[in-house]
Amino acid sequence: MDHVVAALAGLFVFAGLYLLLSRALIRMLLGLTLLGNGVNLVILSAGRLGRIVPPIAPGDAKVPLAGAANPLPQALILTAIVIGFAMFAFLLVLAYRAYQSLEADDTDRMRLAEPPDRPQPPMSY
Amino acid sequence: MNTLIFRTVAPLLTAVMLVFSVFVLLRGHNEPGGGFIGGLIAASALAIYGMAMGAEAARHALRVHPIAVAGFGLALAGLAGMLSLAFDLPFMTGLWAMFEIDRVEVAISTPMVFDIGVYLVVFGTIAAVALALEADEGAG
Amino acid sequence: MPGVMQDVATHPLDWLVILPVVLSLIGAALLLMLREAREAQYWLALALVAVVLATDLALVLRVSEIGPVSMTMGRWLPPFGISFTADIASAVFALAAAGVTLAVLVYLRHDMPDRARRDGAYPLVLLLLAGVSGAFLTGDLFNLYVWFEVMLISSFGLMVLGGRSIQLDGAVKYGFLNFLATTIFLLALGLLYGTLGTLNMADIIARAAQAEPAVMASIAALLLLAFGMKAAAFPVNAWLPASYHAPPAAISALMAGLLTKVGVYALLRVLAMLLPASREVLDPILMAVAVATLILGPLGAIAETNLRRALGFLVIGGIGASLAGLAIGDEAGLAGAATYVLHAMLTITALYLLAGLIETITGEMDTRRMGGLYAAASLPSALFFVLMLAVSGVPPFLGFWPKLLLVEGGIEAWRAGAGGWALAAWIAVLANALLTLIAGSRLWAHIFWRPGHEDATTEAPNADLKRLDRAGLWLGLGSTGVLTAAVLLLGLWPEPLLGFGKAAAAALLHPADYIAATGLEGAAP
Amino acid sequence: MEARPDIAVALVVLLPFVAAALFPLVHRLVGDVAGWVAALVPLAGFAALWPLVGSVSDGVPVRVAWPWAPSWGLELSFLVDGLSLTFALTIAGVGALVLLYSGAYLKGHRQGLFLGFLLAFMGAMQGLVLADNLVALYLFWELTSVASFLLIGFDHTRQAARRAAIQALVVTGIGGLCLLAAGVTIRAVTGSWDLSAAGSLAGEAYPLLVGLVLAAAFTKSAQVPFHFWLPNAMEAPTPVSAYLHSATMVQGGVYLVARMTPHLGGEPIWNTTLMAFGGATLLWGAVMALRQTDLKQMLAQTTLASLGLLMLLLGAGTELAITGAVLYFLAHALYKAGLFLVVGAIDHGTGTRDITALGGLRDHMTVTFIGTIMASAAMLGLPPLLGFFAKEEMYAALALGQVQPLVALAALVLGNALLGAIGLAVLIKPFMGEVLPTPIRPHEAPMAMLAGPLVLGALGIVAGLMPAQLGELLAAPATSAVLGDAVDTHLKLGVDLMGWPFWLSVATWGLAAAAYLRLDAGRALLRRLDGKLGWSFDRGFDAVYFGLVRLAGRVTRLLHHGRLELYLLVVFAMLAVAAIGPLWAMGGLPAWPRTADLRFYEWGVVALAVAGIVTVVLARSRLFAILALGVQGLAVALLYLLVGAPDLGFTQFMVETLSVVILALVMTRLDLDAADGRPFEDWARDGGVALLGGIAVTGLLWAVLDRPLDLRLSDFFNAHAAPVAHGRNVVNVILVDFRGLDTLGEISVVMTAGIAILALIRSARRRPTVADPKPAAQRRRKATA
Repeated sequence: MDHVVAALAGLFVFAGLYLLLSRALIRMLLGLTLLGNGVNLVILSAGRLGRIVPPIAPGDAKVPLAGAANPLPQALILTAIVIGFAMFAFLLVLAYRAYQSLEADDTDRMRLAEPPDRPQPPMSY
Repeated sequence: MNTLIFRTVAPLLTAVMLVFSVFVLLRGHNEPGGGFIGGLIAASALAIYGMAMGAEAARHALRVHPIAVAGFGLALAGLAGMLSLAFDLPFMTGLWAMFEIDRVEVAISTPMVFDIGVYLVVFGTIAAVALALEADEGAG
Repeated sequence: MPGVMQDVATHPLDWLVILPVVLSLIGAALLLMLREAREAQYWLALALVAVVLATDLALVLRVSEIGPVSMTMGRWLPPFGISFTADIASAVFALAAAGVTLAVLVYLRHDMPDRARRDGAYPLVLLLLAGVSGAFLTGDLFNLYVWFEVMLISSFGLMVLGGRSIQLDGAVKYGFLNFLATTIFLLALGLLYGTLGTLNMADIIARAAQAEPAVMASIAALLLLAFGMKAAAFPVNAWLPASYHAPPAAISALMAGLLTKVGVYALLRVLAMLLPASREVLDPILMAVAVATLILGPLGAIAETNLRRALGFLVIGGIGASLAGLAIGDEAGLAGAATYVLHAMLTITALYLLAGLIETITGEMDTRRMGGLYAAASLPSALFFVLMLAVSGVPPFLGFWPKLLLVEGGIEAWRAGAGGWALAAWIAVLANALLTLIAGSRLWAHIFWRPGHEDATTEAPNADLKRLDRAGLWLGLGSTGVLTAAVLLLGLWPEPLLGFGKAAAAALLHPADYIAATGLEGAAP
Repeated sequence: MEARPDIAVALVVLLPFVAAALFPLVHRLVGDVAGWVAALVPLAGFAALWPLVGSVSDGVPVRVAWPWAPSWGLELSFLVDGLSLTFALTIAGVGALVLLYSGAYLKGHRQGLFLGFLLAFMGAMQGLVLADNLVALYLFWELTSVASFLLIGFDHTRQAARRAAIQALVVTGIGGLCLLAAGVTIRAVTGSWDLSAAGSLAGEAYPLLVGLVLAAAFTKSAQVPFHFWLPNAMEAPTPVSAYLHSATMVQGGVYLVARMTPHLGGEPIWNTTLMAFGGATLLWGAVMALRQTDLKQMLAQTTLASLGLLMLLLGAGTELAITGAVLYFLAHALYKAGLFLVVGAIDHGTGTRDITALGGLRDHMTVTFIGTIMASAAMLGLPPLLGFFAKEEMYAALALGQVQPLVALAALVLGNALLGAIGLAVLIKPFMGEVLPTPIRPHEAPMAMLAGPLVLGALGIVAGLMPAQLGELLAAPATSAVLGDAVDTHLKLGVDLMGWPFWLSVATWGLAAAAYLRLDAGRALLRRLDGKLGWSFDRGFDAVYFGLVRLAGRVTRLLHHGRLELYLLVVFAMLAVAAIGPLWAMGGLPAWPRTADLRFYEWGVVALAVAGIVTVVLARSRLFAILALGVQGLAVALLYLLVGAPDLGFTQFMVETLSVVILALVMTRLDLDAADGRPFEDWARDGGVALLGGIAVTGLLWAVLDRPLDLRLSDFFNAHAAPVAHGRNVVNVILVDFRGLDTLGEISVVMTAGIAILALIRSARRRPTVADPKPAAQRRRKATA
């Protein structure tokens, strides 16, 4: 199962990268989400997968049941999901603002900071 | 969205969601849940209120700016960790105090306070952003 | 509880390792609660950063007295809890970061658009400081990722303060590329955990040596990519010149002074100390990257006519120098890298602040339309001249000593039979110095010596210059001047700098003390 | 008075810097007499050094050291031996006169700055010649370049001055870096930063060291082909030319060669290179001097020649040659500085420096004329001036030898003759003959400006009259220092009329007179040649410099084009290479996994995820893409539930829902192009790189999965979450307790993101302003409303 999820993670990464290269900010954001999911799945499967049983000590037991899933990757992914979401939200609003200001969602047309007609360096002392 | 039904139901829905969010927060230590999800639910509640009554009304209902709530949450979480300084313990050492109220054991602990801080930060931040977006919508 | 928690009481001074972070975070939170009282916000922020600075100073003193200081959070035994472990490199970098932040805060007082102040400039500055301090001080790799993100998101906030269109474009490039860098870091972390089963740095040192070398090398390469992006190493440095000139000058100064340096620090920490075997595998790549970065950085500075963009390329050149030190990898090389980071923090911040003043005086960002500052503004001229020399590595300024160490490391590695790469390293360091000098002297000639605009036909003095107001003189020039004075004094009396470099390099090469301080010596093989 | 070398060295090296830093202030206080005040500084240095002469001439060098960077084995050490003392006294002595001169030459508010720069230069130069420590040597070496940069560019409003300054900085900067490399190499070989501890370096890295040291010396001392910066440096005010660009700074290279001779000398490669470059420079400078009509340019070219001459003598390397070099250095410093000062006085008094526009000044500028006579006589090497003895010595040194010295001797005679011709020209053309009209009515310069040439000229005569004493006090100790071997002086007052060095001198004078008489014809010829050539080293510098600038522009434009998708493409390519490259290169690629033991509902979830991904990528409409995003998010959440991660599942579900809602909200506000408009080749390229990235990540992950994982951390968490940390949900306990600090950072990120987003939204609300036109989206919406 680990290997299948690993392959799925690769698929996520592929799709994420592909969309990130699409030049359209909204598509890039979709790509970012996919890439984030892919990376989370990488962490999950790198921590080896369990099945169904969560790492929660049931009712009166002191420890989780045998065969419970590995809790550490879950905690790491939780942190990563939240952080990723915060970043996603920021970049989304940024894209929105950029669209408003620059009238472009195509990164090819957003060239204010590095305008295409940059001057040649002056040939003088 | 500002239908009469929605305006009537929204405060109720908000109240229910807020209570549920606190429940999710508190049970987090033993069952799935916790500060983050709780905060998200609470923020959604306020966002729904804002949609129904207007962002200004929602902010008014909260009295303080939501981002200040987030700040308070972060300060709370940080200070909960600092408490252990007084006991010659490292940062964020869990300190537990057990009480028995009505034969139910109630635990007050710094991890819990910390989780409340998480709840407040998530609530405050998401609510602030949501209200700002709603206000922006209204203004735009 | 034995085997679970530490039984010894925590020394109060151990708290020094975590306080810079916690104080900054809580401080930012307080500032946010005070959001309407902007004047109080400023003074509180200033006081907080001063306290953080004092804490860092105490930490440096403590580390130089007893060696690495460590604290594992929650009283859990390492590696189960998160450790903060500061060796001399961490402590000194954290100190420099706080010092730079303080200088920038003073500068901000006079030069900050009012709306940026309303949008939370001060809390963001504190959060940035928290992220940077956390990154320097943490002893846990996943925790490092978290502080990277804190740093990143606060720099996003700072980047868009004021919201001019050019900032938005810069922020889009900055945002996507940097967030990708941390995502790659996260990816590498997942794989690292999946291989070693641990995240604690001291623990990694012992376990990485026994892991499958090929897998470790690939993971190290991913980390190199992620940190290389953060550090702005060629060829993944495009975000830096695309964005650093967009926000207000003081913000550029803060970011230029801190962010890329954290990337270099992470590279030093992870590749030199945690994964030395993998670093050796990656050495040729590292060296090629370093040489390319060393050369291409100052070339960009020569080509640019936007002053702050040109400075951005100088930042990149400096990154190349640090990478060269890492690639050389012996004591002198690592000491060169560590001292270079310190030098760049001070010098680059001062240069950006000065660029802000120059923009105020000339009302221009384009060097072709500046001119005449030498006659009109003698103090900024003097500061720029010193900083230009310092960044080119001309003695007796701070930048010289790292360069000396790097050349020394390169020549020694070359003599020891490290082959052509070490030769390339020190030649590239020298070529970088020359190109930087050319870039610097061009800027000097165009901005200061030339009486007027690029196309002006007369030698009449530039009539468009404005005078600095009192605040600009005292706060702006003052903060820049203090940083420049540090650049000069540390250059004249290099013992503290070189002593630090030697100690930092030794700590990276021989991590026994670090492991012991974390409390894991028993876990080592 | 007891000689305290440490105080003396501190005074000589440090005092000028302190004075320089304070001088703009001092200048404001003392006003017109600033030059006199400034001259006190080198005088103090001279006085402090003088008591050391005795001990040094007895063959006992004085070493002074202060701790500098003990942890790196670095001392700030100085060595006063015959060589450094000779240079230091010259620098202080000439310096005093030049400073005095500058006080009168340059009036106005910039004088304070100018004198300050000169003082700083003097400190640097003293440090350079006195330093024993290699780092200090490099430090002062660079400082002289920096001071020279500021002084050449002193008239910074003229592009020519800026150009000359940058040119000098770049050329000498290259040499400086070579010196640094040489210093570090020496330290690596010998283990010490101190030159006096080096001994012979003829061993490992010898050719490299020779190359580096000579590159440094040749750029500083303007040897062909690095010579072109020196004539251009005449853009500087005349006192600078007199001091830096003839008497002292450019002698830094000569000093370096002399200083390194004990360590590197004696090998044929060293001697031959020095003699070849020196001879070439001697002849080049002497010939080019004939071409000039500007007095300052003439002198600058003769300085080149003299520098070449000194290099040649040092290359010859015999005792006589080196004594000749020491004497010539002294003589040259005295007469060349004097000549420059005279030219400054002429310029000051007449308003021109063109030799063809001047004549008959002897009556109007009599004192200047006297100064010129003394300097020119020294340049011609007439007895009993110091210049004569220097010439005799060098002829004697090369007289008896094989082919190589004979060629050198011929070059010497010819060079000296041409220099003599220039000496005659400078003396005769402006002062004799008809009085020509000049921009200013000719008048004598003030006393402060005349003191320099007179004193320097007189010193040349005095030194010439006391050669034995000079030899004993300075020349022999200096020679000893260069040879690393004690020598005695053999100098005495007198002319050996039978010795054939004397007859070579006579020949030199004859040739000089002949060359002087044919000066105009020679100049015309040279100019014609130059016009035919159409190329010069100077223009070559421009070509290289601007070529570099152009290259920089092209490279930077190429790499920093401003197109985000290409930046990303590079990153992703690197990602793929990094993830799989080392694995592949080191033979660690994973085996193909054998089984995939998934249950049917697990396959279902995977299929759902794949379907979501494919739809997101292929969707033609944005809304559809966003819905598909929700589908894949849901699939991932389900997957989390299936593998026992309910917290993850819930959070993922909440977050994905929120993302989709916000995305949809934003979408409704924007009208965007629906389709992915990439042309096929971009599509294929992007797809290829992305595919590689995906495969690489999976491959590396599989390789990781091939080995067992140590679950120590999780076992600990599972075992102690409930009993010790009082929580049964291990994941939550990790988040708030075991790894609570991560969560603290995480909520900081969330809060910060909130601040940043609020800032963005607010900045939108403040618009539209005049500068930012209303966005199209809003305009359109208004139109439809």
